[in-house]
Amino acid sequence: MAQVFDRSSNALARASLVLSGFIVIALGVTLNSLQRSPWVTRQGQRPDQPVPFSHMHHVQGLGLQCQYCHTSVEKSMYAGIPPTKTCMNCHSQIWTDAQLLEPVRQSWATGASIRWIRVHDLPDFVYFNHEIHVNKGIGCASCHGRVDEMPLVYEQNTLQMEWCLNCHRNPAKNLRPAAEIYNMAWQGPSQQKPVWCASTGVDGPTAQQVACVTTDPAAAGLQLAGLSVQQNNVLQNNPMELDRSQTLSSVAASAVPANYVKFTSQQELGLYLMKQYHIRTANELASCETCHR
Amino acid sequence: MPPREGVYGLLAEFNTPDELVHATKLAHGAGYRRMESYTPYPVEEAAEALHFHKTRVPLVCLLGGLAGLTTGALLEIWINVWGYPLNLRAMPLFSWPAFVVPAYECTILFSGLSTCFGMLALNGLPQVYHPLFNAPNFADGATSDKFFLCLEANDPQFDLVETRKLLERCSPVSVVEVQH
Amino acid sequence: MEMANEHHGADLTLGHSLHAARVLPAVLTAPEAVSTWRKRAAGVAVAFGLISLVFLFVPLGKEHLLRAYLMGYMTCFNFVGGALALLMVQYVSGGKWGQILRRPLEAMTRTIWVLILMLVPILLLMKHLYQWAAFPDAASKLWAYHHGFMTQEQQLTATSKQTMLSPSSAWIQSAIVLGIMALVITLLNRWSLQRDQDPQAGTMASFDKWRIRFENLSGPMILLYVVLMTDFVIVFVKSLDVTWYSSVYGLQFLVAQGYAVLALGILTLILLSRYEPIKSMFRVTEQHDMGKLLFAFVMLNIYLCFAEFLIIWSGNVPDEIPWYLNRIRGGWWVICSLDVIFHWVIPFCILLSRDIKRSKSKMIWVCAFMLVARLLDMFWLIEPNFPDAAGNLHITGNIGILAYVTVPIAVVAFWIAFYLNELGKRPLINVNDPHTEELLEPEHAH
Amino acid sequence: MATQGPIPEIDDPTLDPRTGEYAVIAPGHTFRSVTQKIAGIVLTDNTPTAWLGGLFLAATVAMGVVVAVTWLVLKGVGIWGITIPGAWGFAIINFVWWIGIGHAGTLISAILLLFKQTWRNSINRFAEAMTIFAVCCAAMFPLLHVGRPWLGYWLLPYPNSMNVWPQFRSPLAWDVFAVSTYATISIVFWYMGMIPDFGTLRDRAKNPLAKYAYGMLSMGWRGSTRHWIRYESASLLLAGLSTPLVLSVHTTISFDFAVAAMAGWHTTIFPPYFVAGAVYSGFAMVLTLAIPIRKFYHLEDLVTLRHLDNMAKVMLATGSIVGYGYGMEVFMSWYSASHWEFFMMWNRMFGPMGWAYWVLILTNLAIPLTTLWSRKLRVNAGYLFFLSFVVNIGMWFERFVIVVTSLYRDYLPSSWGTYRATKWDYMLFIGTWGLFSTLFLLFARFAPMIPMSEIRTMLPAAKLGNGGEDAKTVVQEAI
Amino acid sequence: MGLPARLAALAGSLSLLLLVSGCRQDMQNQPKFFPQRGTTFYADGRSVRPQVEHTVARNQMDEDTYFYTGVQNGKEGDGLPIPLNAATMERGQERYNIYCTPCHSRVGNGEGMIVQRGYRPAGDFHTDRLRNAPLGHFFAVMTNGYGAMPDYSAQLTPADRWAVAAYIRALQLSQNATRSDVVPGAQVEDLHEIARDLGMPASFADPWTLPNTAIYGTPNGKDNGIPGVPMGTPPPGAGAHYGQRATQNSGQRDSGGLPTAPVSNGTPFGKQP
Repeated sequence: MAQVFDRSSNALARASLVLSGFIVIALGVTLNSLQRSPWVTRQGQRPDQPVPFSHMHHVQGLGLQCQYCHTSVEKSMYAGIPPTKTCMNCHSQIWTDAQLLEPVRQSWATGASIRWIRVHDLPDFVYFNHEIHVNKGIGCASCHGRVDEMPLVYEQNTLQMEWCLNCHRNPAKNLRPAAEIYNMAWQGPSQQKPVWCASTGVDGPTAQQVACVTTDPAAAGLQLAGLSVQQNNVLQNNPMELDRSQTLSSVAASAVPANYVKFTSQQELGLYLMKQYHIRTANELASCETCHR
Repeated sequence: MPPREGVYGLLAEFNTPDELVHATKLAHGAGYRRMESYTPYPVEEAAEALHFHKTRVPLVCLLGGLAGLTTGALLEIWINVWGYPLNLRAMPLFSWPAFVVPAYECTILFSGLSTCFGMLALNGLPQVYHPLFNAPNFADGATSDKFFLCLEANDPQFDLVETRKLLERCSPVSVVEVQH
Repeated sequence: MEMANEHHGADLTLGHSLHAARVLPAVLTAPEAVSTWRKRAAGVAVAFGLISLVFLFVPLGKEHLLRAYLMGYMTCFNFVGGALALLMVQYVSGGKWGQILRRPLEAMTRTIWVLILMLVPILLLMKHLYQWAAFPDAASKLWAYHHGFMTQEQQLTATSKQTMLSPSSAWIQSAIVLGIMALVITLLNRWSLQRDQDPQAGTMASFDKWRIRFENLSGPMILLYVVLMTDFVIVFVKSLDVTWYSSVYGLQFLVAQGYAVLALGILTLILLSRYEPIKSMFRVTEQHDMGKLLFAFVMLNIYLCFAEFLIIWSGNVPDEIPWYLNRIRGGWWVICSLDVIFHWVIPFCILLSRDIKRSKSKMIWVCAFMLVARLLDMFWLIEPNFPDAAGNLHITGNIGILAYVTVPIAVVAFWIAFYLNELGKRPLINVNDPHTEELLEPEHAH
Repeated sequence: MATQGPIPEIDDPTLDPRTGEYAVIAPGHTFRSVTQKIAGIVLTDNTPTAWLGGLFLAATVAMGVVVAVTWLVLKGVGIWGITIPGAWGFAIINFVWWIGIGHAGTLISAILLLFKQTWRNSINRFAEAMTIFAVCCAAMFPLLHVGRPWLGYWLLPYPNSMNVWPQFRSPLAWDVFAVSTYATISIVFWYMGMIPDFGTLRDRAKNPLAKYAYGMLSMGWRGSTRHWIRYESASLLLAGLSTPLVLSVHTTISFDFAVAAMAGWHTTIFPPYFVAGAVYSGFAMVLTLAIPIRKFYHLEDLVTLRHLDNMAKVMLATGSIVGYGYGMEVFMSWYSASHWEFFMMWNRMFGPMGWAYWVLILTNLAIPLTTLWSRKLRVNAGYLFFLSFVVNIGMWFERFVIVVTSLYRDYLPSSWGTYRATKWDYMLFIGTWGLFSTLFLLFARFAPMIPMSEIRTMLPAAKLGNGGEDAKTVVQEAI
Repeated sequence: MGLPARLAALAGSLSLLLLVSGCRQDMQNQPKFFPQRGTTFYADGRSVRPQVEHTVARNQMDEDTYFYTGVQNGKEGDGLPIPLNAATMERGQERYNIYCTPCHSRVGNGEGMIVQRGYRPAGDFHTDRLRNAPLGHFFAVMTNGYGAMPDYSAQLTPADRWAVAAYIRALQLSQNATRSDVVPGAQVEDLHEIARDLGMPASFADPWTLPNTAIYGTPNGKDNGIPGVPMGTPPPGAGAHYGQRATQNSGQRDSGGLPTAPVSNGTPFGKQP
């Protein structure tokens, strides 16, 4: 009587067992890399915009500041895509017959919006707020990358929750002095380029309570330090609400920080700033409602 | 592995476990070592006659259990203390009473799976082709109501004639030559 | 042939010679050694009793004497109640292990009269132990609150539970609980003797008659016993902390009783197995089975205690958590850890081993150790209830706490003397039972 | 066999001469007859018409699951009756109910194996199958209840792009581990138990396709003694592992409730009382299945009145524990001196949904715990069949009472609400009965319902030594 | 085996259904208004609505006050309606650097980067006309635009505009300082001397001149951006009063909120109407 299975079946049966194990592992590895791939995250993809607006040209080439166009970045959840009028501020006189700018002129003439393609599109259940990040020491480049080097804007980071949390679990690695928020080329302090910071004694909801300088305040003298404080002391709120009793002289006298601390690494500076800015640590991020409302 | 040819062994068929145990003891006494008995249900005395006692299955189970316990405990500790620390109801991050349950389940899972797969691996299963299935009476009875003793050809004592004589002394139902 | 046999190695000595059936020993009465042991136990009781008297003269000694007495008493109660429960379970479920254990269990239950007498000191002195007894009515509780003897929570909860927790109802409840236990114990013991003297002994009709009679009594009585026992331990142990509550308390005591009784039963049988008739009747199979059962009780005990702890720890509500905090903080951390190690970890690890469960010389030590662990657990349950010990355990200035060493030993030894006395009164094997014949069968090699 | 004991005076051959109880296997069976009986059910070419009809009916009912789940996926859990504060409705009730039913299978196969209760051998296989199918039905509910079942894998710890991991301080995360381990180990145990029987089926099948399929499933099992030793060792180990597992699973489920600081849930007796309740309902379900099957397939010789009696006794014991649990809950609501506890219990008994409590007391305690004391009713298959339904209804109401009546009157009277299941709740629940029956009917047709190899060990012919001679004659007579 | 097959098919389709349903992104893309996302609900496709005509927002009633107009009694006033302190100056400097430097340059001489690329030359703050202009003039220009300069009312809040105006005044002072303004004892060096010390060309400290690349006009060669001035005419010197409002000024008045105006906003992926 012939056997049900022939000799090769043993090897086949065992191989298939081992193989299914491998397939399961390979599937896991594949899915794991797939969920983080640009195919899912659109990281690095440059969509075709109606107007090929070059941040590189306008920021690096012309020296426009971020806020010139993104006016609401400091005071609202959204940085703000500028209205056509902002383009026309210059392009009413410059490159007025360039073919590239035809959609802009069209929009200006008709009042219809230009339909930009959104590059940094978070899911609608995420409530990301630009205001708090910008005011608590996160630079534009930390999330958006070197926009000043992007001819066409693309997503530098995955924008996945993992990426959010990687920073929120250790904010220190990305925090910078308030004056450097819009500095695209900012790099954390190092041995060669230390940073000195001090508390201004002013408490408040934003990062303005810390003054930082990149030159040694002791060497430059008290006056320079004082000026540096002033330079960083950017107004965020309606000046009407300021303390009216404060006069120029009194501010200058009181705002000179008593003692600067020198930082030679990003982690040190970040930890210091976390404390000064009252930034929550990983353990305190208990509420999902911080980001999902 | 190239297919082996020739005689695999001599297969004696018995009606009762007693006869099988008797024959096994006889063959063992005669110096045969490469042999195996086949029964439709576990017969402890048959294993005894083969002088086969210890299995390594409990060891595999223990190792699997330890691996599971370690995996489960480390997973929980890593996740709740380092990987994903959350301050919930002011419970400590290292909340060992709560960690007991999943670590325990992991222990059971790992040891259970390793027991089953360890048993199969130690038994060399799956082995859907086996020379014994070439013997027609084997397939008919080994998993139902017959008891078999197979003296294998690779035993140094094995001799087609002498071994058959030995087996026939035990009054088997039949003695069959099994081909590879 | 048993299907569920196990496999092992070295001690497989199967041979046809072992298959030969054995015969029932001619003499079934208890050996002389039992009375020797009884005398020793009585000696220990007297010696430790005398030592304990010292504590009458140290600060806080009297209080601790009483608390330690309660601890010893509850240990004895666990033996008697657990023996009754196990006996009834065995009657209902059958099983050879219980057949050999039956007479020791019966002997334990027959000490119920001693147990009743031993309760009298507690009932008389209860106002020194229980807040609800010290302040028996609502007015006195209010007074106690105003004068700082009770917290407001204690006052309010104790008042609302006054129906159950008051001196008179404690008397009534103990009368009901111990009375019903005594009744059931009397019946079971009387029938057990009558069963052996049945003229039809050895016939199917006799087997059936007695099996059904025992089953009919035991079945409902197990249920009733569990309810009564729950009530008893709530009144006499749990209410030491008048505010705390936990619904699994009764079951925990039940499991602790099984734990203690099996340990004592196995110990008795192994010691008796040096002499006839147990020598030829007590097979390794039954010892192994009882070891497994003991292991099951160890696991059940871990299970119930840990589940209770986890639930209360997770809930973290002020009604419940102080009970644990009082037993974990301060010096209690040591006792708590030792309790876990002695009461759970060590027995669990040891009893995992098949070879130890089958070894007489080793099981003696395991069982003795487990009985000591039970005492430690009882100490951990009782002493932290009292404000002077809650949250911290200290010996300096509190020498009276050593009463917890001497008094329970005296009380338990006292009880053991009576137990051994009862054990000596009857034949050690119940013959008119089909399982007796099975005990004589040759052992399987597993 | 040679007994020195008394000679039985009763002629009933189904009674064990030793104990006077019903025998575990009716006398007269041989290795071959047992094999033929059990393998015949699977290998027959004539599929019974009743089986086909049953399968059609079951599959039709199971369509309820398909429809209800489809609609749920399209619309979301809003189609169910869950509201605030009654956020746990049918899904949790049915989950606990089904998984509780599953417990008897593991209990029979594991605990009774450890306790050497050989009567388990006839019923363990289909009890295990029942476990697996019940766990399938059960696991569906929490998965659907999370709202987006297609993302159910989020419950597992894996390196996801959200950087979010399970929260191990939550009993809901313990559930994931407990239930998935339970399902896995149950399947492994069940399959492993069938390997030798698949070997038998392979050797006896005539149909080449069946031969091939069972050959694959048996993995080439040939009954080698060395294999048997390892196999037995693995079986015992798995039994040893499953015993605490089965306790832990329903314990974990009880933690889902007990760990919350909620009157009516937060009570320490929940773990043992849930486990007992699970075993109670599980044995009821085994009876629901065993009684028609033994009649339909004429298996009265193998699933005897002894089995029914024993299962009824287990139900009596576990039912009593459940009753004790109810009693302690009521008592503690008074003894705790907590207004919340007391109000919850009062509301549970006499509130708007008090009827459910009394249905529960009637079906779970009053009917079974009074009648099961009767020896006659314990071996009355018809009555037990009826009772098994009563108990399972009662156990369903137990979960209903725990889930609903604790939730719908919470601490703040302004947030009181009520709970009313919708047609989709009912459709899904009833559909799972169909799913369960479908799976079980398929199992009964294509897999050996009773473990042949284990039954063989219980036959007189398997006795070695002096018994062997008897066996020889028996076998020869049979031939 | 017909029924099992049917069941298998059912189970298969069910699981397929589940798989397909897994692709639903209805939480990622919710049917609600997001700023600048666009909508199909309104004809113009804007989810952020312009202010409804003939309605008045909070505080809008005050818009004819000096703080909002820079005009007092019909004339540009010279007062600063916000407190003058270091913070105000800092704010003014920062806002000036963001919004004004592209045309007016950091020092305010009207030779910013855009002008260098062909934009109509911007005002030089250091001419006599502007040096003498009242503070309200700068505010009004920022609010309403001036000549080719569009208004910056959307970018700068009124307070910011006042701060910028104050900063412009400071710039003017800085460029016209004399040695007598220096605190006694402080040392002041001449810019030319510093340049020489640093090795710079002598002209480094001179006022900058526009490079050759700068052309007046636009690439179409038709319009130099100055209404009424023909092509090829050199633009008048900085500071010329053009006397005309910017022709295009459709920006919404800043009411302190988001830029709500004719913003053309991008639509997200997959939301193209």
